[in-house]
Amino acid sequence: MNITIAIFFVIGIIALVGALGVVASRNVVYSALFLLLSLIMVAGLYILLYADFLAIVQILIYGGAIVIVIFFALMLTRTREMPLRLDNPKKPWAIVASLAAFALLATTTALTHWKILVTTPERVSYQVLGRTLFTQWAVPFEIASILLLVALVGAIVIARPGGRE
Amino acid sequence: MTGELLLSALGVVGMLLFLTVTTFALVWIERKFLGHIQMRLGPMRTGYHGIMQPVADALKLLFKEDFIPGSSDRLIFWLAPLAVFVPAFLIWVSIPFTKELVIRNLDMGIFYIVAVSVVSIIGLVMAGWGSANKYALLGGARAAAQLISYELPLIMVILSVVMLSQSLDLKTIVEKQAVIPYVLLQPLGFLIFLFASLAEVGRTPFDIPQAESEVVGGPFVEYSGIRWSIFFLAEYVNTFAVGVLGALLFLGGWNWPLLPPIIWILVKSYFLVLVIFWMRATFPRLRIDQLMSLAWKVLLPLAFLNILIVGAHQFYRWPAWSLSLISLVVVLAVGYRLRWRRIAGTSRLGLSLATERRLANDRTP
Amino acid sequence: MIGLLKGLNTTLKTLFRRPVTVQYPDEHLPLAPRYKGFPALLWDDNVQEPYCVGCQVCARYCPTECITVTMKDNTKFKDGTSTRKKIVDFFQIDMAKCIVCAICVEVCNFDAIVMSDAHEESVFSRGEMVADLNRLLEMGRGQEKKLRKS
Amino acid sequence: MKMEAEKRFDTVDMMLNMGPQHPSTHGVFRMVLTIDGEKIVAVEPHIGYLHRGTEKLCEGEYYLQIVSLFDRLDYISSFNNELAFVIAVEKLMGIQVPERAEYIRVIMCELNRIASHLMFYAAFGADAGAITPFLYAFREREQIQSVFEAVSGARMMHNYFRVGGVIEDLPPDFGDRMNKLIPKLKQGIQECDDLLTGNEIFIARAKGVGAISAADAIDFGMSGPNLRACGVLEDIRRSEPYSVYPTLDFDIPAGQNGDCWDRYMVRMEEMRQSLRIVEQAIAEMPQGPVIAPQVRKIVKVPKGEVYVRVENPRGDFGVYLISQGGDKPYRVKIRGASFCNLMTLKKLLQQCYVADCVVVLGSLDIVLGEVDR
Repeated sequence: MNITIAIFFVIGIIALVGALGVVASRNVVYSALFLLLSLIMVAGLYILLYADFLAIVQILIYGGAIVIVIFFALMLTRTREMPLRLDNPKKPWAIVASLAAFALLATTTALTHWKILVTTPERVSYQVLGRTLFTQWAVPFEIASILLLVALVGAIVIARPGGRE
Repeated sequence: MTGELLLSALGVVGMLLFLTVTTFALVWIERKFLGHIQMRLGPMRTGYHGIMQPVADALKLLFKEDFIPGSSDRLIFWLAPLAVFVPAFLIWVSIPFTKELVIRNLDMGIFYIVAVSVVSIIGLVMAGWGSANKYALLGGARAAAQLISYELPLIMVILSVVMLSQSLDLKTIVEKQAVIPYVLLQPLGFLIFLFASLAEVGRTPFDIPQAESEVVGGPFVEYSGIRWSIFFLAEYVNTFAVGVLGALLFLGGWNWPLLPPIIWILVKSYFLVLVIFWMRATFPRLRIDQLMSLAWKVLLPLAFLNILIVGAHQFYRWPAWSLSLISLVVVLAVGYRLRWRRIAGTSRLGLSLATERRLANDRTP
Repeated sequence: MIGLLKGLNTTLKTLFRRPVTVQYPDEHLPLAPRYKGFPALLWDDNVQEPYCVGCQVCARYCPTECITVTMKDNTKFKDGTSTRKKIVDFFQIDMAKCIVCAICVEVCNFDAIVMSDAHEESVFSRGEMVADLNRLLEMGRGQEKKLRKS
Repeated sequence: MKMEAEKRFDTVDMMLNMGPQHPSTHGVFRMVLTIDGEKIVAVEPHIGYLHRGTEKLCEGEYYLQIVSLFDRLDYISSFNNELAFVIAVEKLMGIQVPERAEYIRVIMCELNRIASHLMFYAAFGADAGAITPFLYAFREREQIQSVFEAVSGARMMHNYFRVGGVIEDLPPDFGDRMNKLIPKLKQGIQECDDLLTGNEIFIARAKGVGAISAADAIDFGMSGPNLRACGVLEDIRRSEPYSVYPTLDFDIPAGQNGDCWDRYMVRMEEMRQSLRIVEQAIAEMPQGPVIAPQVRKIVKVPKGEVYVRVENPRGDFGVYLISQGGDKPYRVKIRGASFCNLMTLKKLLQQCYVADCVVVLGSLDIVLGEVDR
């Protein structure tokens, strides 16, 4: 039993608990906090995988920005208007759909032949990462940024008071 | 492996002690400094010139009743101070004080610091929401909006430093400034950094989340005793972090001659912190919308401009003085523009005075 | 930007100026000669009795009705040692009610009451704020000494 | 369906109860704000937390005692309140006040005006979020207060003016004191000016905030520096002169836009003008008695009624006095300047932010003692 594997299991279990909390929690704000927990634990997994740049990005983007925005939106909607019981009549369907997705993923994971590295993987330096991102993956990168821009404009349009006139 | 781990643990303990002492020192310095600026003495009762005042305050806070409002969300109320406190301390893991004096130097040190410090916003928002108080809620909302907005110019200006030094490693960044500190190369960048980081730690003129006169302490309004002191500790630790980061990124860190490096870094950091206190003593507070427009319409474009300037400088290999010159010109232009826009029309009163006087005297019987 | 720098300059200048405050319980600012503290009664040293005859005019004109006075026959008048036919029997001022307006001093026809320097009169219970004749006379004696000095 | 989708994005207004225990409502004033985010949608002012029934009390008190009650109305500018009442009584009784007493009164009132405006400066700075203006202004105000202490024996509740004059002549060292004080005050006010006036952040906070037009201001019964900030040249010291004001030379500063900035600037300038008045009054002050000889200790006022108004630091302070003879008034009606100024709040706070709310309230410079009476 390697210490790394132990840490992996601890982090992984916490991340799963967090993810379960997101869906199981009755309180939307708690859900957001569980989401944060889960995301930060995923960052921990990245560190275990020698992808520390990705881990920091994970904390910065998801921990910092996304969860805050979600939190913000939840905080400003009143609990009175937002029913605390997050029930939905379509719950059975959701269970079926998610189980199907889980089955698909599980079978794929099980059936794939994973190459097991015997040696410790090389750390990808952020210089290499940056260079690859801006040369080899430049087009997807730009498309992603256009997507974000569109989302940004859309958010402003929705949020603008009297923007419809 | 274990030896290294032990050393790290020792470093962490040492850092915690150091930061606690620093907080006490900063509290005392701030109170004395503000006192003397306002022509009073500040604390004088405990010890020589009140030097033990922070200790007395801390003891008082420790023994205060730990009050949790009945309608608050207990879990979140309880977690919020930790969520602010932990990131505030985590960043110190990778801040080097000298070449050797660092717990764990990361080759992406500055990026790590920026990323971790963002998490503390969540704590403020949690405090605001969990207290079930409208002032706290307003304060929390303000904190979130402000901190997210100022994250961008801050990152952008740090990016320009990174471009100059070609490294994310704080040690390398400092070593590159052995001859010329970056504040001389990009005064514009330094100013943006100063303002953005002031907003990040929520000090005057950007203390909008806490705004005593408006939202009476913002997210912390329901906190008391030990919980409140954790927020307080985090705030001062963050303020000091701004000082140290400013010293590392712009003032050449620990390398200046004569004195040992550790003295230099402390002198520079405390100098920056004093400047922050000085601003607190002088400036009023901005309004939330003005704060936002400052972030998005002034600081962010300027930060981008700064990146462009630095990029051009790097690309065309311009001499160093040209970079400082361009930067300085931009600073002056912005300063002039700010003044011109605000002052225009303020002399009206002086103009009207003469006419009013004549009119007024006409009416005298 | 100029205004900001000007403000910073102003605060920097005052930083090095002498503080204007006084460390209060250790040092006191001098009181003005006319300082109005709580009212006190004066003592007539010639006949060894208070000046006050208990005529109640102060009690009547006190805006907050904090003064209670009764009068009695003066035994010294019968002896011929005093010119006062009546003398104060009971005099009580509720300092908690007193608003130090000095109207009692103004209306007194016998110059028997003055405004003393007493102003640091914090006590632990409300009852202690009520000053009786003896305490008022004592306060007045302190005031007389000060008057004589000046 | 479309309606529903639109409705889902509508936000809900929040009610925010500001005061009476809020640090910047200048005493015990309460506003119920309805806010949309940070924007104020509606404001409902609630007054009365400091109601002491002064007007009713006056009906049962002797004229002598009422002066001490008037001290406690606008406790920042006690001398000016006292003045209004004693002038009212003097008018009813037809008393000619000795010249020296008039000058003493004017000096005290103008010093009081400076002290009051300094208090405004202090609180306004604090409302805008600066901490040092408070201490600067209090340093200057302290010097004025100690002059008051030397003259009247009290730092705040003076009870110094009497029907027919003042209770006591100035102390012998008054001239020296003033010679020292006036240059110091000038320098102090200049320092206050340097600290805050040019500050871009402060200008951004005050300029264009809480503006009111001259016509509206008059309709609301606004008065004093607040009205003059709208560009209306109404100063009772000029338009209905009392005491020795007609012989003194001073300017009436006025603004144009009627916003917080103008209100602030008008007051800063008024402090300087008041210093001018004090200087002149000290120079021109004659010798002589300080109280009219025919006035007895216990004032008896003939039957009649009178309305007197004076220019308080806060504006038009009026006293309507009905006497049915005897030593107590039948009715005393007080027109508080702060009260009328405060009533514009609803108008001023339209489309403001929560942060503006305290600045606007601070710029009105209200004293709750006078609002609630």
